Amino acid sequence: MKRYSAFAVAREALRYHTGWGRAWAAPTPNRRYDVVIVGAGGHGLATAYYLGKNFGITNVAILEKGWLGGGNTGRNTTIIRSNYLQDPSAAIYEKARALYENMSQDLNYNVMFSPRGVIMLAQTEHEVRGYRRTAHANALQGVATEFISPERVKEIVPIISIDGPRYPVLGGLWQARGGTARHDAVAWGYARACSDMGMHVIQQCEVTGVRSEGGKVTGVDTSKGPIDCDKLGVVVAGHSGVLAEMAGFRLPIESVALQALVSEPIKPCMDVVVMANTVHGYMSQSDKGEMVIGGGADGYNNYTQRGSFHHIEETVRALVETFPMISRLKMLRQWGGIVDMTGDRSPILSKTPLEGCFINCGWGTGGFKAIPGSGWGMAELMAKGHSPLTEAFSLDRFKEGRFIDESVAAGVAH
Amino acid sequence: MSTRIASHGRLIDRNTTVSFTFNGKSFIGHAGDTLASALMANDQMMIGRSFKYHRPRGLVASGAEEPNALVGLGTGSRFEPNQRATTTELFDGLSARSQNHWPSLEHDIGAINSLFARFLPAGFYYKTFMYPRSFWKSVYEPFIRQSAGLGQVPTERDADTYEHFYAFTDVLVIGGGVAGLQAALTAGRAGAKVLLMEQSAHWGGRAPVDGGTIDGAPVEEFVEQAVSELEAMPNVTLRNRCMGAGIYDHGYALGYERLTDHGPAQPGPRHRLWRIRAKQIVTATGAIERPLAFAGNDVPGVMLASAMRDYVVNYGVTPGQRVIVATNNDDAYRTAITLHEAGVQVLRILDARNSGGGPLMSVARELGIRIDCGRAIGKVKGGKRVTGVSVCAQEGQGGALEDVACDAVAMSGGWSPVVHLWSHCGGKLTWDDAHAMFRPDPQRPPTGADGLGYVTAAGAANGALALDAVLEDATVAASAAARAAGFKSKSVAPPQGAASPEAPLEPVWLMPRQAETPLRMKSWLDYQNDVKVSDVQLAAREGYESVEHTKRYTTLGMATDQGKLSNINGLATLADALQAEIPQVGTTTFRPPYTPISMGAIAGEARGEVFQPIRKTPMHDWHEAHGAEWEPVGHWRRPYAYRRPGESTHDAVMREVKNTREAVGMLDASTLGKILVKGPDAGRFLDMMYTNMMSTLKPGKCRYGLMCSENGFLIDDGVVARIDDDTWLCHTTTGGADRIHAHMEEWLQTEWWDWQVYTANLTEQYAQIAVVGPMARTVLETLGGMDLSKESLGFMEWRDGALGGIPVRVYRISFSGELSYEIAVPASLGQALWDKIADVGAAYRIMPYGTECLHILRAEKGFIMIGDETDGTVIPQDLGLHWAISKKKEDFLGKRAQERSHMTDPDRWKLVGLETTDGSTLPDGAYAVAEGVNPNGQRNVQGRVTSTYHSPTLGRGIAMGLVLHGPDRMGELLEFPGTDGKTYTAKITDPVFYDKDGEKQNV
Amino acid sequence: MLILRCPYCGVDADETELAPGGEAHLKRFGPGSGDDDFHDYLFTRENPRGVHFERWRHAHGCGKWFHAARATDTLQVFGTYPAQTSEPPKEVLALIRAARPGWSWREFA
Amino acid sequence: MSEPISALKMAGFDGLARVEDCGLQGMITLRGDLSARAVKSAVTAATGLTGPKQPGPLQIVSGKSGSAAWMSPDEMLLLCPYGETGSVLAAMQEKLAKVHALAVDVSDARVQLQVAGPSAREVMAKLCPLDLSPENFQPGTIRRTRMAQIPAALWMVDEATFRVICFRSVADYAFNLLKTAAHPESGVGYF
Repeated sequence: MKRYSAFAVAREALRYHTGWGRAWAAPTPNRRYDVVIVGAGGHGLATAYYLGKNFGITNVAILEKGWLGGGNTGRNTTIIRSNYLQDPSAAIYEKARALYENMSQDLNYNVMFSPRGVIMLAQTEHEVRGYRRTAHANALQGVATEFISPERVKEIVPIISIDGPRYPVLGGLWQARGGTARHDAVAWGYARACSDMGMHVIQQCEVTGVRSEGGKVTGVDTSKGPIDCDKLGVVVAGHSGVLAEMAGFRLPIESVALQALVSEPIKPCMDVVVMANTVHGYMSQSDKGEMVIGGGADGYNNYTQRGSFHHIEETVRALVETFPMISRLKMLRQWGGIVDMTGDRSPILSKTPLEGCFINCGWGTGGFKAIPGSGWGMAELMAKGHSPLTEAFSLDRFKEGRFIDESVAAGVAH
Repeated sequence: MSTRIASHGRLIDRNTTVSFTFNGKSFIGHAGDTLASALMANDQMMIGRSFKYHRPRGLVASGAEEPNALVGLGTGSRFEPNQRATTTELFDGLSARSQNHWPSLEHDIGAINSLFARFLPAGFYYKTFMYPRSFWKSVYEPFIRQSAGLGQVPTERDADTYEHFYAFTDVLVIGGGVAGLQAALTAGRAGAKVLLMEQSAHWGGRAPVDGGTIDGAPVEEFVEQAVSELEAMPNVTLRNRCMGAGIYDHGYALGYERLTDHGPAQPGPRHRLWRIRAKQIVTATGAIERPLAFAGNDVPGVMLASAMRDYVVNYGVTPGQRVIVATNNDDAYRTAITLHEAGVQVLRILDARNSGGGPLMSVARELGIRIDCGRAIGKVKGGKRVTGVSVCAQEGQGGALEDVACDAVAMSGGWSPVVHLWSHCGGKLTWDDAHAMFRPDPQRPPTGADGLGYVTAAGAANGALALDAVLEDATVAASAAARAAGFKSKSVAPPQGAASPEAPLEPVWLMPRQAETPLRMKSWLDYQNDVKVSDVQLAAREGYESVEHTKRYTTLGMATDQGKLSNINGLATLADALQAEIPQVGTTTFRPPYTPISMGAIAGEARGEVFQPIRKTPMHDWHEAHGAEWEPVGHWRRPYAYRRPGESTHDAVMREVKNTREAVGMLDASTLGKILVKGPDAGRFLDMMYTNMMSTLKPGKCRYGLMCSENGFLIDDGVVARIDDDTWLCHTTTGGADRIHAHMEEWLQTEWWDWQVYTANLTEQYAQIAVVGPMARTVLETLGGMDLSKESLGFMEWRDGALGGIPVRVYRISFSGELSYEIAVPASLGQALWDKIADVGAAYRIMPYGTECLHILRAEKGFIMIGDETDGTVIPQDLGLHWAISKKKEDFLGKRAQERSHMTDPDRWKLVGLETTDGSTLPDGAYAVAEGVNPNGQRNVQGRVTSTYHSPTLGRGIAMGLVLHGPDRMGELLEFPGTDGKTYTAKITDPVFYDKDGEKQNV
Repeated sequence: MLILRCPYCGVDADETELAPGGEAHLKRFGPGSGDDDFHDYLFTRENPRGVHFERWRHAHGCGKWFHAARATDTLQVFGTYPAQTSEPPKEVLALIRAARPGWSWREFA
Repeated sequence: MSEPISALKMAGFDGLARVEDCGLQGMITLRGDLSARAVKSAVTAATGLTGPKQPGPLQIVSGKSGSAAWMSPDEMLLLCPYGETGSVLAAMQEKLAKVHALAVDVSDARVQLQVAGPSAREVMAKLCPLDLSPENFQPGTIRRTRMAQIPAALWMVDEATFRVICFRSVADYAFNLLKTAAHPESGVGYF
């Protein structure tokens, strides 16, 4: 495969870029693979990539019913951070964040990871205490964060109003190496790298059934025919329940809509990501100049990828109060994605009742930032049967009452 | 040059001149002008720079689809970036600036990108800027961000206000063109309640420009009659300057009304966001002309043919004097004819169709306009302005047949219905081969709560392009909508539209058909984002085959016009590259809003003092007047401390604690939840709600109770008072009142609906005042009216009575360890009682105290605080509250959950007191470290601080925390690394630091 | 932006007047129940891409809890009914079966 | 004896409509089986409304001594002069002695506002997600709903006058909200 570089682009330019080949192959599926991953979103592709890179397992197919990266990978607000309270969360999100640091070079595909820094605003005494606690936890978890003063917040985010009449900014939890990345590029970069390792990324291939024998998975039925495999990884945010049903088990999951919006592009004015959890809004500025805005999820089950407008209203209302200058910007586009919410709002990376079948789901509103860490841990779990990164996120924790609740520090989980 | 002409200009008033500035230069326009037409009248064709290559950009369109003419409008607190000149009505004093260039529009450094365009193809940044790694954040991104963005950043707080309005209607008609008017008439005559919205300031849409007749009369007459008839109908509301912004589920639609944008001096709200519920929606949103893809089609002076016609007919301005028209359909001939009539020279009509057009072509020919069939534009010459074109054969690679000098080019690639609103909520599209366009598929409309369609497209928006077809279609659509909304429309024949018949168009997606690469690299699809035919072809070549991939890889259609001009051309180009049919390639999803709407309008009235409700107690103003520092608790505001002149907040808190312990303090406890629970099954019900036994509580007595969720976690606590045989009053935490009341009602309504229990939330009926401290009884006895002696009102008892002549209920309970009374009084008398207590208390050094003092008092006494010791993961057993968990009860909410393996795990962290060895105060939220690290390399921990304060009473730091096997490790030392670099050492102790035997509260 | 008819006051309530309450018709398991039953009661959800029985509270209204049969893929509402019942009314079930042949849900249909 | 004071201290504002504090109002929440004889006679005792005259769903009816408003299938709100709340409540308790019901004074937990004028419907329709058109909303109807970000109950005493009840703690918010919606230059002209 042609290596990407400024030089290659220049060379190609001379022949009007007619020399570029496909970023990933479009193979017809084999009858059998060692591993089949269902879902070619970021998490599925990353799982496949690290199966190959870390464990030499490359006889792998990644099946996608639509187009790769077409789910939540391409619908989120691209925030990357690891300033989580609970050890298991901090571990997997920090692993992910660290992998993002080198992802462009690792994949030879520029995912534009931009460690511009993430601030979570503390706007009530309760939040101040919650974030101080998180800062203490992070220090012991090897996550570099600090609790900063309102003045420092204003320094870092000049456009913010720290003395709002309703919720003055009392401080913030600052993670200097948090940031954003280009979401589509993450999926495309992984797909290209997987394809390069000889894996099959198969789009427009819907899984219609899961085959098993004696409680062990043997393969899947797809719109492109049956495919056998020894191990099956189900990584289909938004549709996990449907797949689980095919595999014969049920999940502690509900699917709800999460919305986001962007403003028209303006010149750079905010070089960090700001999250205001008390008022349920967060905002960053894309490299194009759009203000990228997200808020809270809807409260009812929904598969339409259309949320309710009053959530947009609440989010915008909050951000106009926090950033008065956006009042005269305009909303360019709003959209929704379907997110899987588990009983404790933390993900599930786990073996399942069906032997050889593994599931990765329930990322709620926090999936994008976890992609590489999730793939790394999931690959280890599938290859070795256990992984310290995923252990705490097992399916049986709900039965034991062993929850991973991130909402305890911040108002919202992600 | 572009200029005002003597004729035409139906929308402008030539007698009224309006002055405005563009980039600081003063210009004159007329009333009725848009900023775009006024600029054109002043020969200001170049209005902006493109996003990526900073290419000169001029007007392409005349309406909401305009991709280029974006300006920064206004100044200071009324500055707004990215305003469309084409939809900005001109007003006196308007000031606009062009965007995305430095130092100036004419001389822009960024334009250098244009020279390197060849090296900056679609997605080049995915392939570059990777090495060395550190450069992305430090060098590459800053560089990219410098060129990023379009409009300037507003710097001041918005001076305008906004509002919402809830409207309910039977039929919502979106679009005030002839289709919309006819639809409104039809539905209105049927008796339906109709709301008709038009985004512009004018009714009639583009039909008056296109000509033709309705029932034998000019279109304009029909428009006037329709509007006056509609205005006369009581069941019809007309709204112009009000755009249908989005359609959502269950008949919800957004209307974006611009009230003062055309005259910012006017008082009142700037925008009004209509939140509409409609039984049926008719989208009469018209159609948008497609550009043609030929080299140099982005040079200022190249415009949509229909737009050029609009400017002449509506505003009496022309973009040039010598015009070339390029088309693949008959409609562009109308432009040629109009220009000719207006005295503008039409040098050529290049009709890509070998056979040319229909009757309109003959008309043009008779006017003496030269028409070349099978011809195309090979290339447009000129940089900041069109200077000429080279003509070539459409079937060819672009070899020039002749060069023609001209100063403007009109192009028409056919029309695309505006299907955005139809599609917002799931309406599907079908490909119409004859007209080469996607139109709504009536078989697959958006469906509502009843599972039936609730949106109908009408007129051009439905693919009916000819005037007669438009009126026919609108009538049918509106009758159907009215019927679906429950109104039988009398079948009246639609008015007869008559316009010149048209020969079929011939799809042209690239001009010339086999244009060579260098030409394709100059053939624009998306003007604002600089996406060219060659970019889409590159995306296809690299495997970005899904239309979504292509769109995201090339950024086609992602600019502020959301691809209104570029989507179909891009799609066709992609289909061609993939050798697939257009419908197979599919379309991208359309997302609201139709055109961008202001954040201010979305936020509505919710700003400043009405941003969010603030809940105030009856004594709020008194606190304010006495130096209260406020702490938001939920939506409540509670005094954190009362600062006196010269005091720091910390000083104030210390003073309040000392004074309360030594003399007496008073606390506004009104925010505590008060829920009345009554009925034969009330006791049984409360036994389920609380972990304790409440049914056995005696009337007149109080008991502290704990509430857990069904998942076992502690969610609330408070004192429960038995009022009488079948009545209890449950106190909750401040944050808990509404939540816990809802929680109770939920269980009563959805699980135990056969139990006889009623609840009432009385939280706000009473102001509650805590009088706390050794002198508390003395103060209240001085106030007089009740015997509050130990004998008549023992600890954990309550009585009704009067104090100082005010009816009260006194609870003798203590959250501080002091002698303490909580006095409930009707809220309207709260301030009165507060004043009386303050007055008589003065002699005994009474002082008000705030929440922080409250916290310290309770911490010294080892009382837990919901939200401090608990965080949603803590069960009562963790806090040593076994005494409050009934062993006798078979069941209570949380009991089963607390039997799960992890909940009974002996290794759960348990509550203890913590004393620093040096008397300092432990950092809030600090963790106690243990040996080693876990498999993920994280330092092992064995406990954490849940509350920590400096205790003025003990003169040292005190804290509570949850610690592994804590209660069995009294006296052991723990290490707490702080984030300040220090490590704190603390001894595990009993959590009760003060008056362990409770003598003080029992006196 | 849903509209649901409150079966108590007959009001077609705007979504913003309502509070969602998750899956309906869950059978409570208390002390003495097995781990699996209790786990399923608290956490396992049907979460269908299709008809969903769910709880709503007319929070900014009469304050009553009611149930709705609503499709999560089209947002079609087949009916709302009071919460004081352990299964959906026959007529609602009939409507669903008619609209979605072969439809199924845990215990009923 | 100290004088009770309303949360808004009789504040008022003139704009599209006149917004004003109605002052203290006696209010009693009654929960019970609204069809039970004892409950009905308690309502009669409070309002003078005989059984058949008592309000059904979404209705508010006035009797000679007070008004009764339907709040939910098992709840009514009774309005009486503030000073008489105690005695009215006592009279009701008597009737309710033998049945399972709850009657309690909530006068001080609420604030009552009036919005009066030809544009009153419009002012309310800016804040409440319900159809306030004359065809759909008339005197005699009461709706509990959402007013911007707070719960509220509203009804009309005549064609041009709304009464709004909301919680006392948010009285300032409610008043400022109505003030904003009644901005003299913000007429809509929809009804």
